[in-house]
Amino acid sequence: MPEIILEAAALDYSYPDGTNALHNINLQVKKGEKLTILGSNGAGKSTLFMQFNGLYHPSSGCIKYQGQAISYKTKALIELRKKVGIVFQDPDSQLFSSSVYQDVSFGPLNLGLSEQVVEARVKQALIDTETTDLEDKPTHLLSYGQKKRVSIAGVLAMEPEVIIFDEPTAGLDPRHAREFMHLVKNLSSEGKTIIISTHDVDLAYSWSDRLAIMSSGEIIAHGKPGELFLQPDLIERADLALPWLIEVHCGLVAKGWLPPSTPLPKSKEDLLMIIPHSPEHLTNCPIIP
Amino acid sequence: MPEIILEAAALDYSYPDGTNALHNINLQVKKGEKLTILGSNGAGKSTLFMQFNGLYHPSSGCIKYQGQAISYKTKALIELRKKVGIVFQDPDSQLFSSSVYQDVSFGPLNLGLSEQVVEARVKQALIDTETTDLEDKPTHLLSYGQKKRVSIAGVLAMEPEVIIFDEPTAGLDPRHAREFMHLVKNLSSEGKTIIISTHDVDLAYSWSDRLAIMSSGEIIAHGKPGELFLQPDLIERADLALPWLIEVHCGLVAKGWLPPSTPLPKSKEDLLMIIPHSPEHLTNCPIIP
Amino acid sequence: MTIRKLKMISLLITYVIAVYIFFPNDAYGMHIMEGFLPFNWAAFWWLAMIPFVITGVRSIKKTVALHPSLKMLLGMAGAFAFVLSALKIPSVTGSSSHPTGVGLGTILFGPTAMTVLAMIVLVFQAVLLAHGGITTLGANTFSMGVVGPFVSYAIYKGAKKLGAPLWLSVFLAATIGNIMTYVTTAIQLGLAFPAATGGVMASTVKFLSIFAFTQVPLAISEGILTVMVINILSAY
Amino acid sequence: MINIDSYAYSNNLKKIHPAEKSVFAVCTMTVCLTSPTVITPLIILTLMAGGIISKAGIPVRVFLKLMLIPLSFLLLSVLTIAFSISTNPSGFWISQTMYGFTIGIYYPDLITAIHLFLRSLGAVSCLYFLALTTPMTEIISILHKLKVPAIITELMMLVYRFIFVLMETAITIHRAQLSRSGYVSLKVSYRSLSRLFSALLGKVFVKSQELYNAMSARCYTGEIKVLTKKYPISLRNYILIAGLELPLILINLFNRV
Repeated sequence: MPEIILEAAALDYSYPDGTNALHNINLQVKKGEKLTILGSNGAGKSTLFMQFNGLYHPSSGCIKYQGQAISYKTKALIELRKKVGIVFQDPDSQLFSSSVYQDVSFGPLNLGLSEQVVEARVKQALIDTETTDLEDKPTHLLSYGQKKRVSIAGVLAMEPEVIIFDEPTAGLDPRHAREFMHLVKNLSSEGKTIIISTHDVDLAYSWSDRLAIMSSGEIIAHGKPGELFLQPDLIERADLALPWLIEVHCGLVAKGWLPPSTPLPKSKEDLLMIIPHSPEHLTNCPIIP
Repeated sequence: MPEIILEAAALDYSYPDGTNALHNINLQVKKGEKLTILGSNGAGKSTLFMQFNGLYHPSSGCIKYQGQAISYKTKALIELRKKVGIVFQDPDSQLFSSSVYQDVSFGPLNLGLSEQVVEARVKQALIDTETTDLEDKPTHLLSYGQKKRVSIAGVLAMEPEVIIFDEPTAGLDPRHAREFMHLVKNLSSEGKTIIISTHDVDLAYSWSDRLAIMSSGEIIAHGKPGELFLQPDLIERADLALPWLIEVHCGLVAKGWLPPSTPLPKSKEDLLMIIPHSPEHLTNCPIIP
Repeated sequence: MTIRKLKMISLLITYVIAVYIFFPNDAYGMHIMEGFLPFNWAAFWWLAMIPFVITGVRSIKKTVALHPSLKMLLGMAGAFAFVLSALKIPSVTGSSSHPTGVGLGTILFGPTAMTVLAMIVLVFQAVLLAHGGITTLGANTFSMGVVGPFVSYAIYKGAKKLGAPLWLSVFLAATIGNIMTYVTTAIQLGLAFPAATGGVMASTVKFLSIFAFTQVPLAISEGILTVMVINILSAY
Repeated sequence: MINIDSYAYSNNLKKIHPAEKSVFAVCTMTVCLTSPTVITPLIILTLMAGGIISKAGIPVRVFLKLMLIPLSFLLLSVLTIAFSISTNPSGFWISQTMYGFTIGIYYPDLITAIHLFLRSLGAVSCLYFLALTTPMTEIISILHKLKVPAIITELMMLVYRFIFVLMETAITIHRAQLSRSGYVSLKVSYRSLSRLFSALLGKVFVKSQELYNAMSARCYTGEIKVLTKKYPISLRNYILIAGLELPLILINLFNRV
């Protein structure tokens, strides 16, 4: 069994004004996995993330890192935040320095690393996010997609074990979203544990190893994406929609073209592949690489 | 031929700092149509919208309303803005008052209407956007989706002929996005001309009568969605992606299951309907209402 | 002798601890609280504030007529000042306190506009945070919106004229502006509550020394911070 | 921290005309301020506490917590007035002399201090009554009707709205900084905070331009006109206010003679 790196155990959280935000959250994050927290706006995804990083204290229950309940003393928190990085949704509030270089160096400098180490880490983070050519640009002149990447570089430069992305593709156009997914794939293959929150069901379905569905501050289900998305009442309850891959797959099964036992397609290539050829084979539709 | 209500003719625009933002824009908006401006982040969609409403002056070329080049004198501008309303992307930089009621009344009051008329219009706009029950709540206690609706109410209360929505579904979860599309459908059936900017190709494909694709400040193509999306090089050039309906349709055509002459499906219901039944008819996939 | 010395030392320690207890973590500028000034003095400071507010309103109207978007900018600047005052800044003594933003605001928007902004911010601080008050609005506006900004402005311009580097002018303007705000408050309290022996002077000195403990470090912290902010802004 | 504000929108008195609530709070506050004795402030404190807790339905715990906010300033200032240091040990009510200095309390100063203590608390309770029952937007509308210069009420409207927007931004930036190990030492704190301030200030410039554009698109021509909600005027409430204020004023006058 893979190691559990991060865990929420019987976690409750109420905002200072008394609003109940999270209720009885139990979630285990396995080392190296790709986990998606899926839920509509206001389901409590971001609030849960703040817990993982020690930004909020739970009202009851606890967060464990590598099996140890985390401590909220300053020193322990610094150690935790070194290990668990969050890329917030709005890059505008993540980039608070005037130049890209300064911003990316903020985290490592705070860790008290030597200047050489900081410089090396910043360089590497800029390379990983393909933002090296932006190094000297003032942050406010960047495009939305560039800001997003620089904000990721700022977290990468701290070399965390677990990286949490809050609604990473919101506001990104298809190309930038693709590039982002590519970057995340690389991070994942380097062994990082990745948690993403989103309400984009297509992304959640295709990308994740495991899925947790949140609704009104609770985790109402978790498991393999292919299993969860075949429970329409669950999806409905969480105010979500079905991924189109599943809709088409089910449509084909319903019409009798695919046997019900066909495994669900994970990507559009999969889907197009499992559609069997018809005897008369004609085409003039363009095929996109 | 339907009347041209709004038009950009040979329009060029550079920002005060010299950045070239729009180049040789020619676009005609027909009365009552549903037009989508599709483009990646930074393609110039928002900048073009600022032109339509007289907020920015073109460097050369002009904007015509009902065939007349618009004047930039205060009085003429007010007349134009009465007719052409914009709902901006971020409701937090559009709502200026903490009271929903006050904010919605701002536009119609500026038109010099009597208090009774304004009151009636505010009431109607709140009903249309289903925000009547928010009337007594302060803006800062509303959710993002609610703020978005109030910002729409503020524009509707001015009863414009043309309504422009800048990235209306960005940041909305599937349910809120559906609700928004429903509202827009109603507006359109009342005869309003609707322009939407987006980089969501599925939305653009299913919703619009006509599509204009922007890339780096230019309109690189316009026409029927079904035609434009069958030109993959165009979509690639604009940093976009293909709508999944088209991908699946083309997949089915390529595999020989559909004759190439089958009309493109406009919605997932269309698609599932055009898939023919197989002789052996088995199913255990759930069907979503 | 040594016992007396010991007593003096223990008294000093008691004082320091007392201040820490009374000002645990939120030394909000030094606004006079609601109802603290007697009616006559409250009215006096209201009247004293009005001409400055009118001058401020006139100057804002003039600039807004020329640049209409400036109204939104000023509105947001006011909100910014409020948010600033609600944040804690690390003080050089280790405790933390809240900045006033007077120095920064004056350098960016000029002293006359600051009077109006300060008054508005003080209303919101009173109603939303219960810091300061409505009856004491006049007195608080006079110290934070008139004396503070005008002193800051004079020092900023003066230091620049004397050829001081930007950082020094900014630091002096913010720090001294802040200190003068607190001195004015102490004088206002002294005037309203003359000591039974020693009168206004004795009372003012008492207030000055009591609040010095939190206000002087705060002024220095704010000075340092204002310099850092202006440095970042001018790098833009 | 902006708890007070959310109660203004959810208390049991929110349907009452804001002018009636303002008149009540301001009149009572004035009466409290002009009171020569400790009796009036005590009555006012009870009256307002009753109004806030039983009429407006604010939880007792919240009310007591709010009353503690100004206490740090109050205690420190009141003690400053009560205590004196002098080289002359005579005339003190209680005193302690050491090293040639006398620290102690003069009797008249003590009386002033006690008066002041209660008067301030009485006035604060009036302020809370207003703040907890009346939304700020309504207070601004009243100021507008009182002919306060439009530029002031307009700025107040904008300030009020954007306090929450900017506060939100400040909190998100602060969080992002914390999660990247900001504020871990004094030096890092200054670096973090100065960047927070300047980033926020940058937002002020960008957002104000966006707001101006959005308002211009809705035909803004230099004056921010809005409709205010109408509330029923209640003669009964005005009679009630008069009925409460008159006896208090009489107590004041009686004690003055």
